[in-house]
Amino acid sequence: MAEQLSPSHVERWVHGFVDTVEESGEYLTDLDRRSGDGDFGTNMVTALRRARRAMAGVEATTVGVPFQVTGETFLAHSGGTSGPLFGMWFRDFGKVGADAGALTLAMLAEATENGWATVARLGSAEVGDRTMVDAIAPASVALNKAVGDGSGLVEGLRSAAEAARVGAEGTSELLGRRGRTSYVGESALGSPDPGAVTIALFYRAAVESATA
Amino acid sequence: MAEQLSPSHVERWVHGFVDTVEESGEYLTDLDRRSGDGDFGTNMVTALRRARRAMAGVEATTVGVPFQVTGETFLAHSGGTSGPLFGMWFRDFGKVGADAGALTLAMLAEATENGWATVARLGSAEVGDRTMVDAIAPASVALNKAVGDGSGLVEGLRSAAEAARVGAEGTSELLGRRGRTSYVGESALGSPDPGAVTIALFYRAAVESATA
Amino acid sequence: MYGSPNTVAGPRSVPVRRQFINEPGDIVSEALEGFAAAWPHHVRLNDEPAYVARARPAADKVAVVSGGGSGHEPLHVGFVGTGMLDAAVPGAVFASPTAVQIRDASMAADTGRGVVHVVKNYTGDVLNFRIAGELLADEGVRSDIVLVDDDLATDTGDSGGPGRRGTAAVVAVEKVCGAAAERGADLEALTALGRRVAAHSRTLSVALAAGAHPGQSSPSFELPGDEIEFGVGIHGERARERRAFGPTGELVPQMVSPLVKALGLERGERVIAIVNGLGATHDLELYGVFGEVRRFLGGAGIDIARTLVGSYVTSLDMAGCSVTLVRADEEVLDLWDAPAATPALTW
Amino acid sequence: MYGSPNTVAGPRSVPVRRQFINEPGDIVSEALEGFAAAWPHHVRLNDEPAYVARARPAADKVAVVSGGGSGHEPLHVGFVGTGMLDAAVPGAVFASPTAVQIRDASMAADTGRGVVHVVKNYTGDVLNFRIAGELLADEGVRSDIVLVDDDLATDTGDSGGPGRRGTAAVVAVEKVCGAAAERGADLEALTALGRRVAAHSRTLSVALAAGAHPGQSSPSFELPGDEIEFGVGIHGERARERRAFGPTGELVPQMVSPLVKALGLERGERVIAIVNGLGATHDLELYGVFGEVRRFLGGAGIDIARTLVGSYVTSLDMAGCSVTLVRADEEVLDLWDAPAATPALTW
Ligand SMILES: Nc1ncnc2c1ncn2[C@@H]1O[C@H](COP(=O)(O)OP(=O)(O)O)[C@@H](O)[C@H]1O
Ligand SMILES: Nc1ncnc2c1ncn2[C@@H]1O[C@H](COP(=O)(O)OP(=O)(O)O)[C@@H](O)[C@H]1O
Ligand SMILES: [Mg+2]
Ligand SMILES: [Mg+2]
Ligand SMILES: [Mg+2]
Ligand SMILES: [Mg+2]
Repeated sequence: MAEQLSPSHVERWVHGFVDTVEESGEYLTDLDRRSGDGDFGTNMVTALRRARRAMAGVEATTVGVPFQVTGETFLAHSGGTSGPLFGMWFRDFGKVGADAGALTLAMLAEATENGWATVARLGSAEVGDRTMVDAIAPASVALNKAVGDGSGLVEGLRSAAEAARVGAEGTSELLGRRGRTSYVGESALGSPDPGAVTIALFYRAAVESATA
Repeated sequence: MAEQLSPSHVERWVHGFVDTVEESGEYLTDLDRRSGDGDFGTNMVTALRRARRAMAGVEATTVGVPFQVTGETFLAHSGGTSGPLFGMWFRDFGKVGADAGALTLAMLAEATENGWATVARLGSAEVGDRTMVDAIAPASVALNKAVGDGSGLVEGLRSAAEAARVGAEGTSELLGRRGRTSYVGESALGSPDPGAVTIALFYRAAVESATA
Repeated sequence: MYGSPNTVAGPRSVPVRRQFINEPGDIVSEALEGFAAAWPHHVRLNDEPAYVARARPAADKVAVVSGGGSGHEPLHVGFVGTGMLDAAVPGAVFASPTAVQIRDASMAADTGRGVVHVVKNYTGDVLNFRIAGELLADEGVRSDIVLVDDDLATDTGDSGGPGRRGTAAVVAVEKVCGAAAERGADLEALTALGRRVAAHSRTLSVALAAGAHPGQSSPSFELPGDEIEFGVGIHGERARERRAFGPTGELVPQMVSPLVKALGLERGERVIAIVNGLGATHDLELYGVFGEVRRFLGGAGIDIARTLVGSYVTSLDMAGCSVTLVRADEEVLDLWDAPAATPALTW
Repeated sequence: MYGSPNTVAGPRSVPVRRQFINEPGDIVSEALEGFAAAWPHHVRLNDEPAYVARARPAADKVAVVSGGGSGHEPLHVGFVGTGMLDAAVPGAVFASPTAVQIRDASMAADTGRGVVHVVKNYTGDVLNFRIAGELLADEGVRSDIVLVDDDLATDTGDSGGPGRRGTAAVVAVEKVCGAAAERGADLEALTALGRRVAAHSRTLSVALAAGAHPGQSSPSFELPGDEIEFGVGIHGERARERRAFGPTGELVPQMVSPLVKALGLERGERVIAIVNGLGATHDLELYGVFGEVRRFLGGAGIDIARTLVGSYVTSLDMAGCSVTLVRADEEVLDLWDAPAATPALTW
């Protein structure tokens, strides 16, 4: 159980995330069909596969690199609304790790907080709008608390993953106010927001990479 | 019975021609339906009515004027193939009478011969092609013969009218080689060419104007 | 009414076609009025008879005048201006202008050095322009005709027939003659030049869907989904031949290969390539078509020296396109490159 | 297959729509390749990521860059050249370009004096251009956005919503900003100018028939013969409202009158009027529409100082048109008149 994430940890994390989104692709698309236009899973899988190929060609000299490559891939190739937002999300993780040989819990908390600010700023999304922010925000709160409490890396990541999962599930009861789901209204109720679910998968992959 | 056609004779001739084409409009259109696109009578009537209005506004100072006005009207307003050809036809009559106070049989023979040459040149139509030329040519031959024989005006015009009528009737047995009727082939056989019929009406109106 | 079961013609019923018009009979005159108002620095409209002339008439040059039926816009009125036409004479939709229109437009454009008439090869146009020439001669105005007959689909080899139709190559003839006239060429030289360009031009056109005549609620013909009309003209009519629909990469070689053969183009020769939309075909498609033209000619070693892609010679709102090749020598290219300033073509 | 009775959908079955394409997914990249090859003296194409830039980059001026989904051609790529855009960034059909495309195009166009992004107001475009602005800031390149939101049909007054869509007024913004940039205006001045033009522009668009997405065999919606879609955008979608079809003389006042009201135009004021075809509408019709626009504005005492009529901002092969009014002062008119040399607009 690592107290810091090395470049290879981070690579495992990102690859694990790609795997889990690939497995959930159809489920995520189905969620987007209920609340949007039904392309989310396909878009995500396409972008992440491309990111995996791009990472293979680049040496992870710092812990920022896998995130930077993934972020750039999303920004360069992904259409839709979530693509560029995920691009900027990964970019914020890449920035925090840009010159570092390892990621600490504090750095993860910082990246999450920056990413939240970025997504909220670009998407004009607040907590409760039924977007990925509804998973990001609780994860950020949990990470900051863990840092304040002096928790260990894995413990902190676990709390973030759990908070994101709960936040994502909670979107089932929210009316959409940003993105396409805002046109769908009540008919999206009962299924969670695919972007939020994906954020939860991201932190679950982090826990798995740190504990494997 | 005139030996020369005065300006008022000529006006009566042209107006008589307009009247008779108006009466035959539907018949002529029907002929064009059998051998072309079925607009001949309508086009002719429209142009000639307009010519009649135009003549009303112009003083017939020479025997050329009514023909000039009619020719210009056809050239200015009439679409289709026959419109411009009739325009040039009338123009040739107008030219012969341009500076004259009266039309002699010799002048009429000259106008007809010029008109034949013009229509043949512009339409590349020879005798036997199933066009107005098949009425013009025999009329021209008859007029030249009458001039050579020293016939009187009315006698000469009668021979031209008769020759044109026979020529027009003969087109019933001709296969079209110029204009739209060339696309129709055998199915036009049995009805005469509307343009040729109209030329015959033109000379009949001449006879009537000279004998009225 | 469309959609009501008892009047439906069966499975081939089609949606109603509508246009922005008032009275169908007024479409040309209303459009001309709007056109002239939209381009006051390029053109002026003469009302009776109708023709479009340069806003500032040229001085001391041979006039270049064209015309024909309407429904092909921007042709011809869109090419009136510096470096191209001195006047354009529009007829009704798909019908020739009259000889008097042509005569008056030509007399207005004549500076004393004569008039070149650029005429697409259709019976009515040829007749009325020839008559106009005779009327002009009577007025002491010299004129001559450059006949444009580029449509390979109507090349029957039959010398007695009407000959090949005139289509998109007319733009090249107008551009080249217009430029040469601007440089001072005389009537004989211009006529010879125009005829040379026309003789070295061939076009093939295909339709994916018919257009509809103004005021008519259904297209002028219907095509099954797996066929195209191969070798259409620019008057909404069908072609003599139907072929299988397919990807652009399969259709374009069927168009370009016969052009190359007909012009006898050999490796290393240069052409102007015109990819022209027939009315309702999108620029994205036309540029895709041009891509395939390049691929084919590249393979044949023929050099595309100049290119024009766009909807310049239309057939109302027909969906389709034409490809024109014009064999190009130095002189032609130089004239093609000369400046032009017209509503539809400026460089 | 179309026409075979057992698969026909009933009386509303429509004829198959086809385009000149190879693979639907390749249409944009193939068209871009053809486009760049057709206009080598105006533009060059960057491949990865895809953007179109001037063939001869400008030196020492603020760069004007625009972009958006494809399917609106000639917008935006057709406006790259002297006096208008320095670069245009095309997305897939009706989809935003990516932030990296925009960033790279902007960095290529930047001369050190910053970049103005002219952005039509659509969620995806706004998001990607905003992100591109942040990426550029990290690279030390200054940029700012001029948002074009002229579509009156989406003016709900709802401040929390996405706001009015951006449509044909973008041509005016690109023309005016392009000219001002050419004259040396700085980033702040250009942004203010562009925003002023956008704020004083309103558009209404109507459709007579839907277009079809590349590779799709039926139009995206169907209209009965007696109705039109009133207030469409440029993405093939229906409008919120249907109205009765009628002669142009009845339809056009319904479009122009709300524009005059929305802009608060008063007697004696001057406008630039843009009559824009949505793809499959013929020039004859557009000029007829412009005639009615003139009649209406003439009656209201509003002076049409400048005009643009043609298919500049299309919605694939939709049959329809838009009318845009731009309030014009001396400065705007002067910049509108300034020379431009691009594939689609040159004067
Ligand atoms: N304005 C926004 N701010 C933040 N997240 C958003 C916003 N709009 C959409 N999202 C997220 O994006 C997801 C949808 O992504 P995607 O399917 O790519 O979008 P679309 O197909 O609507 O362009 C949603 O589940 C939501 O989490
Ligand atoms: N090339 C031609 N030369 C002489 N006359 C012709 C020629 N073509 C057609 N005509 C005459 O014109 C008549 C048809 O005229 P019209 O209906 O106006 O023509 P269209 O409708 O085919 O344009 C024919 O009856 C024939 O007499
Ligand atoms: Mg989606
Ligand atoms: Mg989507
Ligand atoms: Mg007829
Ligand atoms: Mg006819």
